[in-house]
Amino acid sequence: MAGKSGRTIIAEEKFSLKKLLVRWETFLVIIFILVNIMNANISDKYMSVPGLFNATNSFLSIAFLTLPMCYILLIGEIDISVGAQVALSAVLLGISFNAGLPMWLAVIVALGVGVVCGFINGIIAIKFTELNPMIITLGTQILFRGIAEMILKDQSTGGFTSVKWFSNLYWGKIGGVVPIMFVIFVICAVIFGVVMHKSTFGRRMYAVGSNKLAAKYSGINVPKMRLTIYTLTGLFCGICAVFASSQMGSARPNVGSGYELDAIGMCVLGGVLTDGGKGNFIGAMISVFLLGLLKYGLGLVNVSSNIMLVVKGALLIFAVMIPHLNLGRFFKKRAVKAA
Amino acid sequence: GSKSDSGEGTTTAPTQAATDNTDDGSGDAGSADPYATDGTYAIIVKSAGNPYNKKESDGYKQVIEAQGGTCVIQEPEAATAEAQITCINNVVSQGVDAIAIAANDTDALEPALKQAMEQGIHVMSLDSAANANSREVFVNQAGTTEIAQTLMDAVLDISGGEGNWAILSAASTATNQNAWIDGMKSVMQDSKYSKLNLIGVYYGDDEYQASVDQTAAILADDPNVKVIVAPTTVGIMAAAKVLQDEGLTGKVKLTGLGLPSEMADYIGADDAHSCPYMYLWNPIQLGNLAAYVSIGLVNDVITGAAGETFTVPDANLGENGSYTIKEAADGGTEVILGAPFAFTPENIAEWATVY
Amino acid sequence: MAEEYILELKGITKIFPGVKALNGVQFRLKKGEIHALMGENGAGKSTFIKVITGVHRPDEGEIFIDGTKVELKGPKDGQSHGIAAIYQHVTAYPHLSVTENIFMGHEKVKRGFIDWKQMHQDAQDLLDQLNSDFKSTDEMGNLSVAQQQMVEIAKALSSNAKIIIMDEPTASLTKNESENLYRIAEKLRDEGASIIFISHRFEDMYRLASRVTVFRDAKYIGTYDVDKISNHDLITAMVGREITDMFPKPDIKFGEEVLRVENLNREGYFKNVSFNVRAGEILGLTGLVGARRTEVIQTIYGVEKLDSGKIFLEGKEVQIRNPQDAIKYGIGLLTEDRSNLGLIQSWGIGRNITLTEIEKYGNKFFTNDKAERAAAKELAENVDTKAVSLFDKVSTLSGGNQQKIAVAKILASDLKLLIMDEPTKGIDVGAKAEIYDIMGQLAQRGYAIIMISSEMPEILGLSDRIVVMCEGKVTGELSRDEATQEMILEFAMAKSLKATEKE
Amino acid sequence: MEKKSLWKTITGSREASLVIVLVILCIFIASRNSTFLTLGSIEGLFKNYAVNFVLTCGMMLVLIIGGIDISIGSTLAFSGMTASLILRDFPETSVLVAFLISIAVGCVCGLIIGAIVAFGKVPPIICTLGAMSIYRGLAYLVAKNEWVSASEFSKAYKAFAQSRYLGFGLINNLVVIVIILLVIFYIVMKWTPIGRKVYAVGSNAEAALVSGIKVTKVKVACYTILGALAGLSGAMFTSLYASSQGNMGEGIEMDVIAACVVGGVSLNGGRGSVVGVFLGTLIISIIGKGLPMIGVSQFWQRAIKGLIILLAVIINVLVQRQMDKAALKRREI
Ligand SMILES: Nc1ncnc2c1ncn2[C@@H]1O[C@H](COP(=O)(O)OP(=O)(O)OP(=O)(O)O)[C@@H](O)[C@H]1O
Ligand SMILES: Nc1ncnc2c1ncn2[C@@H]1O[C@H](COP(=O)(O)OP(=O)(O)OP(=O)(O)O)[C@@H](O)[C@H]1O
Ligand SMILES: [Mg+2]
Ligand SMILES: [Mg+2]
Repeated sequence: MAGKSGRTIIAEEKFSLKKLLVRWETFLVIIFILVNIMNANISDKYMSVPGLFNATNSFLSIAFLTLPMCYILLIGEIDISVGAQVALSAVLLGISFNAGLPMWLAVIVALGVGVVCGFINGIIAIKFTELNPMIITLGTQILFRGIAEMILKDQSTGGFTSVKWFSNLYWGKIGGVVPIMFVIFVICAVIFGVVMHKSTFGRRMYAVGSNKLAAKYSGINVPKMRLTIYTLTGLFCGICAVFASSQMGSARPNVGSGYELDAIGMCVLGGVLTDGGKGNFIGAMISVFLLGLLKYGLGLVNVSSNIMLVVKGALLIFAVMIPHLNLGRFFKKRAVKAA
Repeated sequence: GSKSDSGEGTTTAPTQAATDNTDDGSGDAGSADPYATDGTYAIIVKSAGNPYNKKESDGYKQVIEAQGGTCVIQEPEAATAEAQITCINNVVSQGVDAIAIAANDTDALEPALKQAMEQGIHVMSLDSAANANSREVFVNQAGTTEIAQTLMDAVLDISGGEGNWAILSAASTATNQNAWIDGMKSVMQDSKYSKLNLIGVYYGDDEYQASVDQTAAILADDPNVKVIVAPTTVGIMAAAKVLQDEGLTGKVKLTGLGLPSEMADYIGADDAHSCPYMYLWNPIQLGNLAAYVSIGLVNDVITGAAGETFTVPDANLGENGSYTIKEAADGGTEVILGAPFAFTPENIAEWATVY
Repeated sequence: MAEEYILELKGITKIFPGVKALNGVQFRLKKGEIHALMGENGAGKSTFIKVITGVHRPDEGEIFIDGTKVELKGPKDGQSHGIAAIYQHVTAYPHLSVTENIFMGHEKVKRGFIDWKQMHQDAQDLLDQLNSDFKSTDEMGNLSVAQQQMVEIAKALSSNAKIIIMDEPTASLTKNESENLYRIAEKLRDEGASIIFISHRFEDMYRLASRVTVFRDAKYIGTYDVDKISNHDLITAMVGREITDMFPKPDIKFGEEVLRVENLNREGYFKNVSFNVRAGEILGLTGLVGARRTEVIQTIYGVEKLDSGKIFLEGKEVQIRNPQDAIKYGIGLLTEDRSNLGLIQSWGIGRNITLTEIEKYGNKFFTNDKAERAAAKELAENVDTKAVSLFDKVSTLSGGNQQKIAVAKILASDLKLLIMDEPTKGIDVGAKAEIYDIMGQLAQRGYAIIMISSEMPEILGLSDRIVVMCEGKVTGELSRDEATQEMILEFAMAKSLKATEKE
Repeated sequence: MEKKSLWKTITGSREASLVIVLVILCIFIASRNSTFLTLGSIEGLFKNYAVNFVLTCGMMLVLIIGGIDISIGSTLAFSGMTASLILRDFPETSVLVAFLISIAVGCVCGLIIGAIVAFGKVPPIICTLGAMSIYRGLAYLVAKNEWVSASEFSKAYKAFAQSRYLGFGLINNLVVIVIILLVIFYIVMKWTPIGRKVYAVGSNAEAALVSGIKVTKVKVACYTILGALAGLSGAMFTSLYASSQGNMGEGIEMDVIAACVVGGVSLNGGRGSVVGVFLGTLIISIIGKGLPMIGVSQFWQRAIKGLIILLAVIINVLVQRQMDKAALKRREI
């Protein structure tokens, strides 16, 4: 059964420089370069390899949350309970450690707690599809942090520094320069990026994010995917909790407050928008480093964090507004008119 | 949560000259005193937008600059340990000589501060201590026992020797609140206080609205409560407001630790005011002393070990500027600024304009 | 001289980014006439309508109402000139009541406050005029598509417009309801309104219109008197080529039974539904709107849960819990609502076609773009889409071409049974013929096909066997030879008839 | 139209089920603490949560049009701080003027958000996430990191939140503001074409566009109104607490959104009622005020609140499903 008209269809994507140039990621790279040039100019201490690696430590532990958050946003949902999941995981890591468990087991407990929290979010989300994920995770956000508070009250649980390898997770550096956490992050990021862009799972995530119903009718198991992603998010909250605990050598119920907005902000600045089906993993990763290094550079010259708040907010809004001004479309329309 | 903070710490009697003393300090700067310096000193406060902390950093900066050094002020964007660690990283990268920090969390800064110390940076804390492992010395506003004793005596005095009383705390992440409360409980063992009955400790989380709710809960739990002690600036403010609004100023009295500017309206001896007197210390002087201690550590005037004595070139501090470093309860060492200062109906108007 | 034309448009051009939707078209509407507007999918009809109502502003061209040149800056301007429209894609407020849907924008206000009582009453009166079976206080979202279409009509009536535009109002109506609509349209015309009527159904045009204007490829082709132009010429004008045989069903030997369902039940939807279909057979499933045909096949496809009943595939009983299961068993579904359920509008056609079967081209974990594109290219060429490249977004295609892509998409899977729900809904005559052609070829290749349709000619012309449903029950089954329009209608309206149990 | 039976009305309306939750909550708390249901205590509750009531009204608007605004806490702080600074520097400023200044600042904040969302096509959650940090930063910056403390406010301003002159000596001023707002919102949303336009935009923006509703205008208006209400809250907040701090109102957005959701406003737009929102806020406030009164440990309160929010929304879904099912059962086949 062949087409009657014998028309053929172009199957190759035309390379278009213009298209590449109007991509959001291109803008991000440009901003990234500009920020680095600016930073290098305002502080002569900025351009030092150990210094920069050091700086990555400040933001990479939160950045672990951006990895699954990209997926969550990609399928058109949102999880604002991640900070609370980090808190609960960290608190239970501390509790188990101080109850005499070996640290490796306590780490597994933390990861397990994260997975359970994520799973709870996921289960509620798929069993009650009527509910907007925002309200589910708003509820669990309060609940998870509340449980952490119930367990630890206003106390902290600490003493993690006594376990050297655990301290090294955050503080250790390979060859004295490259932080261990940086290496782990890069490995995780590569895996997440490949899955998002090269795997069947990734393609299906884009489908679910673009149109949940059409995806369902196309034989995609949407509930399973959502459950998987929420649970994965929980796991990475556990991972983030492990690094945060290593960073601080102790844990408290207020750990990770506000992480959710930081993580969402980084994804969104990277072009993984909240309406689903859009964005690119590279963009999110560029924005992680863009924001982190911007903050580091301004911190080096002791700019008040109030000004940083304003800059960060403005950057976020402009970042999302620029693609909407849609230069590509503007060119196209002119071309048609001319024709 | 909005940690508006500062009910932590203790100290000194601000003399009338408190506002001028920094000028005196700078006057001394020229001579070749052991506190002259050309180094860079960083102070990390609890968070941006906290005027109490700002007074501390102002005091710190005045002295550092007067002594010839460079002062770096870092204000974390939130009152969390994470944000402070970022600040620590920043100042370490800048290659400062010393860090003074008002810790948002006792233990959580240990790894970061230890790393700074390993790089040869002198680390001390002020206002709210980082744990013993992560500092060379702590500049304490007031000793825990002094505060506990002072507050207990205030309860005894205000209640007339007997009756029910309650504590409105902050549930702050800084441990000093609980240290004071424990201290008060042990002071209470004395038979002198036997007719006082503590009905409970309430936690307002250093949030205004929560503190208001907690105050209401105190009043609901025990309508006969006589005295509320709030060793937190937010808590005392909220409690004062509730008592005022409920028209209970004659019936329930209030004391604790509070900012004079916030509490000026509520302090008075009559039944129209709920708070007969309260205590605090002078944050500017705390910053001043912290700066001298920082310079002292860098210039090797002191090492931070217990038993050391030193004299700062500012007669308004301590007894003619002389201090002794003592063992602190947490196993580290500390310098105590002085005893808590009482704000009374007589002096409050004057202090309300200072901080 | 009183103006003969109440509405006149000249040289209208409208450009969307990348598409010239209208290219210098003209149009004249007489007072008190019903004027049909016809043309292939994507010819620009709906865009043209939106220009008339002021939703779109034309890039070039002039609009005259009653001989005076007007400029419509927005829908409000259109309304104030007495223009009302029933848009092609139902523009409902699902959370609001029917009353509000009807009166939104021109509420009945008394002393600044809405007069709810009066408004509900007026809305109910309008609904009664239309013989509708729901209440003005019902929530719009709970109504079926056809019922919502009724509300749209009531909305247009409520504004007492002198120019009423109906963009494919009959697309989701059955014969009966269409008949109802014809009467309303005629009544309005007799009361002095002028009506523009867009439809792909020739019967609509013959029944109603006195003149017809044809667009093709965004251009004006001509205006004809309906009784002076032959069907054949009209089709040629629309399509630009000749269409010979609409229903080219080749003779096919039926194979084994592919699907048999027995006593399917879903509470509140349908009861004891049984039928079967064999390889190479096209089973027509018809009935009036609300007959719950869509629900039955959605249940078979695993979208909804079955309360009781059995499904046999090639003689073996199977459990289908979700669409994955259905696809695994070789069942494909072409949905009724292709723009929301069938395709991902923001994607290119290539990725849409391969979505269901990505694993087939790569492996369980990784995609293989090259293999995917090759497969998508072949499938897209097979259905003869007008798209130029696999990277053309679905949203830029006309309805007919979208439907072809949807067909290509289900053909990507290894199927035995195709379920096609209203496969030609809203599709122009040219594309229809092509879809019929594709269906015939598929049957010949041994697929079993279930076709749901409300269009009598299609059911009669294509089906080998016809199952008729009425309000959730199977009321009759007819072979191709015995079926007549009357018999089908009788079964379809067998409201009080007891369901005839089928083996 | 047949009259619905009482039972049907109760089970069929979200508001009725909220009332039941409310009654149970009140009885439970009152049985353990008799002072809870006294007039004074009730007025105190409304007074202390007046800000939440005001904000939920505005948030409801924004949620109905399918948007969201998480920057209200920051707007509250920025506008409240601006008004406080003016009161500090010009002590003779009247209460009304201070309130108007605060409202005006909030209005501008909201207008900017509305414009960015409507014209810049920035998703609201992102826009307000950005605005949240910008306005918070500005609140600190205008105050140069200072607080405005009780002694720096005028007597009249501090007294405003404690007096009853707007309520003819019977009702606290702040409570009067809340009551007036609720009544206005109730009437506008239910009985005027303007209110219905908001629902129309939220229900189907495209349909609203073709029926001639200026969708962007409605959107901008809703955000502006929320901004203005956040400004009003800023003044109420500073007057009530007689203190103005850069971090005030932090996190209030979550409480406000939670109250709206418990009150039945759909985060997907198109649905929500003033009565529901009122009840939702009341429930959240009672959890905040009531739990400490019955001696629930401070450290348990957050978890309980989270649990109640989750249960409220889940139970609502279950009830809805049950109703749908019952309707299907009745349907004849
Ligand atoms: N908002 C829009 N943006 C971009 N392109 C559009 C838009 N609306 C319509 N088009 C394009 O304009 C062309 C004409 O579309 P239109 O909907 O007017 O066709 P039609 O004749 O109504 O077709 P159908 O019979 O399928 O309803 C199509 O190619 C369509 O894709
Ligand atoms: N009496 C009714 N009351 C409420 N809802 C109904 C009623 N009848 C049908 N519906 C709803 O309408 C839809 C079924 O109507 P619809 O017209 O789509 O049936 P169908 O058989 O799928 O139609 P078609 O014959 O066009 O395929 C379902 O969503 C159903 O819930
Ligand atoms: Mg059309
Ligand atoms: Mg159907």
